[in-house]
Amino acid sequence: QPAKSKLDDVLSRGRLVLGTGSTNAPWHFKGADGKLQGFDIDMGRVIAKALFGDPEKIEFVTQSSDARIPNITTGKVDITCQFMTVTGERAQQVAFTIPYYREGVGLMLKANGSYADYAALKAAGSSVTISVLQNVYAESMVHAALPQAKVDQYESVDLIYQALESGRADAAATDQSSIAWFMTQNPGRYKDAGYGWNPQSYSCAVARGDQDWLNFVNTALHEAMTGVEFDFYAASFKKWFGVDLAPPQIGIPVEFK
Amino acid sequence: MELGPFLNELWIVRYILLEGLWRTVSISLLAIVAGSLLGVLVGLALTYGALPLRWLMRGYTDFIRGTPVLVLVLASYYMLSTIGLQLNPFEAGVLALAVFCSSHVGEMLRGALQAIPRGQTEAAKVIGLTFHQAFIYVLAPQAIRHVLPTWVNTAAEMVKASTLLSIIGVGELLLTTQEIISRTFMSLPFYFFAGALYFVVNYGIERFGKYVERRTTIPS
Amino acid sequence: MTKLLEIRDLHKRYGATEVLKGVDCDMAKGDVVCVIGSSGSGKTTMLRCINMLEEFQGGTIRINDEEIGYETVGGMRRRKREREIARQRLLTGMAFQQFNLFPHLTALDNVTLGLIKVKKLSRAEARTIAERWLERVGLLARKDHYPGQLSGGQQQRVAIARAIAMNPLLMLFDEVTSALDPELVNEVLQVIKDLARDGMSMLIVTHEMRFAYEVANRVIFMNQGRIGEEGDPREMFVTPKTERLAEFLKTSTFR
Amino acid sequence: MTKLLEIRDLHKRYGATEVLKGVDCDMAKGDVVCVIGSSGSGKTTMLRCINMLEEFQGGTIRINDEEIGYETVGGMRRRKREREIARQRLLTGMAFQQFNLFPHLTALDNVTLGLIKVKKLSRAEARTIAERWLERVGLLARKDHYPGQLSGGQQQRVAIARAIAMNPLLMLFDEVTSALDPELVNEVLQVIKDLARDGMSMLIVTHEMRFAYEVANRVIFMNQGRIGEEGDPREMFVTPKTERLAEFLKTSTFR
Amino acid sequence: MGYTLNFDAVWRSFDRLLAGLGLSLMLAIVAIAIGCVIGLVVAFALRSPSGLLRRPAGLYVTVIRNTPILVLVLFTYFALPQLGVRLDKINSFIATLAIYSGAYLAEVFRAGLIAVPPGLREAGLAIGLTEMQIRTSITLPVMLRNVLPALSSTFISLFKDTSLAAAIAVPELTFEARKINVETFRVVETWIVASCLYVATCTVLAALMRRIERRLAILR
Ligand SMILES: Nc1ncnc2c1ncn2[C@@H]1O[C@H](COP(=O)(O)OP(=O)(O)OP(=O)(O)O)[C@@H](O)[C@H]1O
Ligand SMILES: Nc1ncnc2c1ncn2[C@@H]1O[C@H](COP(=O)(O)OP(=O)(O)OP(=O)(O)O)[C@@H](O)[C@H]1O
Ligand SMILES: [Mg+2]
Ligand SMILES: [Mg+2]
Repeated sequence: QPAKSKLDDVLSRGRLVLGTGSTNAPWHFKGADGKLQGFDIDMGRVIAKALFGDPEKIEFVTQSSDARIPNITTGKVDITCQFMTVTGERAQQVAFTIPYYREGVGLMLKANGSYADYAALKAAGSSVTISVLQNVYAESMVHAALPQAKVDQYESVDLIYQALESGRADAAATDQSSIAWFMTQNPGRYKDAGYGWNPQSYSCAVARGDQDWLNFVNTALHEAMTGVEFDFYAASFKKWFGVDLAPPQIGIPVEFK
Repeated sequence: MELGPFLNELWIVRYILLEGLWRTVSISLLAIVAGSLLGVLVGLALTYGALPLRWLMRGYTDFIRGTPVLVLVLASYYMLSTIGLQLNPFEAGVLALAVFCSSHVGEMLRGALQAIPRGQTEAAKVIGLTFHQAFIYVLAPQAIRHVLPTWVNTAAEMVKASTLLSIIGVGELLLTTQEIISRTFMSLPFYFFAGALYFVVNYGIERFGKYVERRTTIPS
Repeated sequence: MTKLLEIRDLHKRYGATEVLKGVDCDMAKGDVVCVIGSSGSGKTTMLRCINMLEEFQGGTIRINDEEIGYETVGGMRRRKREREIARQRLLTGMAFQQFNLFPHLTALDNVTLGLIKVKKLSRAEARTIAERWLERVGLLARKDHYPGQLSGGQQQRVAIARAIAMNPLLMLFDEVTSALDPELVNEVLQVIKDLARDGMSMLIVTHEMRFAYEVANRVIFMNQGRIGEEGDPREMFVTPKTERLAEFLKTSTFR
Repeated sequence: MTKLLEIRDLHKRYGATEVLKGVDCDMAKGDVVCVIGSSGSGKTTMLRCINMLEEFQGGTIRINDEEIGYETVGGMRRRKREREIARQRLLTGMAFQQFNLFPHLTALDNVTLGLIKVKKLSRAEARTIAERWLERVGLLARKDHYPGQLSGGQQQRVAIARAIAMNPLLMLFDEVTSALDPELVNEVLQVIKDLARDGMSMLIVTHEMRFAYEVANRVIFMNQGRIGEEGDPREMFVTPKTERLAEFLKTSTFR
Repeated sequence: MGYTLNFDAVWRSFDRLLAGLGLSLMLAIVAIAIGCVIGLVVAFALRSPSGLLRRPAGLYVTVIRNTPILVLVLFTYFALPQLGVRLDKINSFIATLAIYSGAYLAEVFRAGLIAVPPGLREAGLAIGLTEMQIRTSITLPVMLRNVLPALSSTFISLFKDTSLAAAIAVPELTFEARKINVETFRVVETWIVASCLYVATCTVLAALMRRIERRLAILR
């Protein structure tokens, strides 16, 4: 008899245990009411709706970014949706779903700061300091765009911005989506340097070795991006990234393109 | 740093912050109480245990005290689950802090017990008290007075260490603050406000310790 | 007449050094025996063996014909169980050089602790007994003082009351005045003299020659772990038989 | 002949309680004066005033005709400057009941510290002097021991050597034997006797009546902050003039 | 639960962990050294009869000890520049930790000072030493021997506090460990290795202190 799938567990439990963070807008953060919201959260809702027909049947497990993979491998969560960049190394430890967002890195400057744009930053060479989220590859990532810049790595997104604000850094480098969100929250104070690089895909992740469960989640996400739940996906996209998505082409499956 | 928007936000999140504060206080209290009780056993074993037990406990305290609390927290959350003990983050975190606390209390108690003149134990024996009675009525009351000042330090350290539970997602004061910051991006004012709340908690512990100390000084 | 205390061939070693090298000693009920001797001769050690505060390697100690601390089972000498030893310790009471009062308890509570926890008396009974003894040592008025609030002499008197309140058959005193300021010595010695008058059996290690002379009906002179000489103080102090005692008495006359 | 020490109408209060109520005392060079009296009568306090370890509120103390501790400027009595007082303290040497040796220094270093830091001698000179004095008190062989490794009597002898090595005009001893085990008392008293024989001027608070009798050429009996009686010990101890002294001597004979 | 340890990713970055440890040690040594000086001065001030010295010293200790060090770190790094004091991140952290350890050490030293018998000062006066000479030649050395055992655990705590430097992007051991975590997610493995480094360092530190303790012990 085949091993029981996580899918059966979740269904019989009646709610989805979703691992995510609580400190990174617009992906996952708490509103003024203390409730979790953001694009990652909406992806969880998509899956819950596919499971139970009710997007609210989710138990959130908030976790720091260090805890994303351990919580999956030790079975503390059914799935993690937490702006997780897909890499080969990570894929050896967990199974990634299909991507639900494609991201690039951007640079944010102070609106009235001494550097006008990317070209000015690049020209200033080693006299600029860039604040960035902690990461082994953060340095090479920044140097790909600004070969001589100094790099300061911080633990959380708010500290990157704080470094820029207090003059500890001349520009903040992070996901374009985060920059966009931050600028809409603080209109007029910051500007985008107008350069993006370092593409990456964001996926949810589940434990390895449970093809059934992975298939299910993939299906749910796929249909949100191309099928019956597209409206929900598009509304969420608009809400968190401020972009209107064109509806998927009728008649021809996307895979056909 | 404009004060107006900050106060406005502060008002909006007042209950959320209070909840974080409460969680911090309850984590710390539970860890201190459980850790102290466990620590008494550790201290007894360290002082009076048979040699193998004493070595074991020496290893335990040295290892636990040298390990970053963060690691204890992670170990108690993840490692215990691999051996089948499923604790939720709150329980796992409190357990880790209590274990940490116990190693400190154990050491302190050993120092205090060893500082009591041997004559006290002998005088207790001479009037026929058993070891158990001598400990409760003669040694412990004297050791407590000795331990109190350092115990207060440890209690304050537990409050400090409770922040590390945010790693495994326990919404204590620091994580709550960070969540608010990630929405409002008002890093410094909220960090300082949290700092002030921590100060109040620690200061309360300090005053409480001083109070108990005063109440229990041996008149002379 | 059965003996109150009977020590036979007592041997005690610390590691390799032998501190008691075969001590014999007998006491009858009502005896007041003073033990004198130079520092390190083993006086304290002997007292501590009687009270089982030290283990000893050879010989026997009997109180009222009951063997203290050890028993012989199947030819093997072995230590009695802790509970049994705790009971036997109550046959004797002990007062120390350093008083060893419990600093966190009042004078009264120092005395009642053993009565309540060991003798299982009610709080009221214990209190009555304790107050009687504190009165005897002249400290009833200070019963609610903590040791730190009492002078050395007063502390020592409380310590004696604490020991005697347990109603021992034999009181052991180990240089109870030598940590005291000279003025306070007399008040403690007076208490002991009064007890002697009441017929309490006592074994007293002391450096106060004049006191030993006055109170003891027998004196034991310890010398290098053995009993060097013993007898009536009136004879011993005047015409010592051994060279060692004569010498010891000479250096002691300063005080 | 100029006086070595001259105390006139010394008054000392702690808060509201007057501890010294007008003490007068004279000493010539070479005098050995013993101060006796019951506990709390002010003996220690007097010594500490002479060494300016306590402030005092009235009267004058002069050593070699130099006023100690205070000066009168424009009719106002005021304390001298710290540096001046430190210099004056060198006129006297003091040995304490509790020895107060510096626990982190060897016997030798205890003695040389003052010689090097205060007298500004070279290390070699200081060493020579210190070794001479340690030899005098019979401790040259122990010069590299730490206080914790010495017996009480040995510690006290080092403390005396430390004080005398500073070459004071007058040595003050405050019950230097009363924290010692009885056996060790003699070795310290012997050192003091030797110093007396050498003509050292000394003011000695003691409870050892026999010692006072033997060594002092004058005895002062302190009573409740005043001098109750003074004179030659041979007369005073045999035929006390005051009731109080007679009583005090009676209680002291026990030892 | 099928979690297999795999240390490859950690070994690949092991040199970074070592470099982080080196930096941690540097931060700790410099900061604690400065902290010792601050602590000494403050401890003597706390024992001073003059309220003018005692009260500010007491305030300093109370405020610093009860405020979470994270807040102090963020304050010196982010807020002080806005008041015109600008230190680079390493210096800013060293300054914070020094001030923080100063407050802790002041309390440790104060306890040590209390345990110096007052008779020693009087003996010093009696042989003509000045107050300052007594302080340096007698009180200080005796006090240091008193506090050595407590000092060892304070040093260990302070060493572990260097991990807070991660918050302001100082690449010390914790910083490097978390960086490796975020990329490779070998969290358990990374923390095992990192905490071994911490424990090893603390053990060496403790052994070193015990050695000094033995060397300096006032022989008895
Ligand atoms: N715990 C111990 N370990 C090793 N030797 C000890 C111990 N206790 C006592 N001794 C030694 O045993 C001998 C006898 O000591 P004891 O205390 O019985 O002498 P004492 O006659 O009471 O002397 P004192 O008059 O100084 O009190 C001494 O030489 C002492 O050094
Ligand atoms: N620091 C102090 N504050 C208040 N009173 C004090 C202080 N020091 C001493 N006294 C009081 O001063 C009086 C004289 O004390 P002093 O020590 O000079 O007596 P003494 O004759 O040396 O006694 P003893 O023989 O016990 O040493 C005592 O009543 C004592 O209680
Ligand atoms: Mg003895
Ligand atoms: Mg005195």
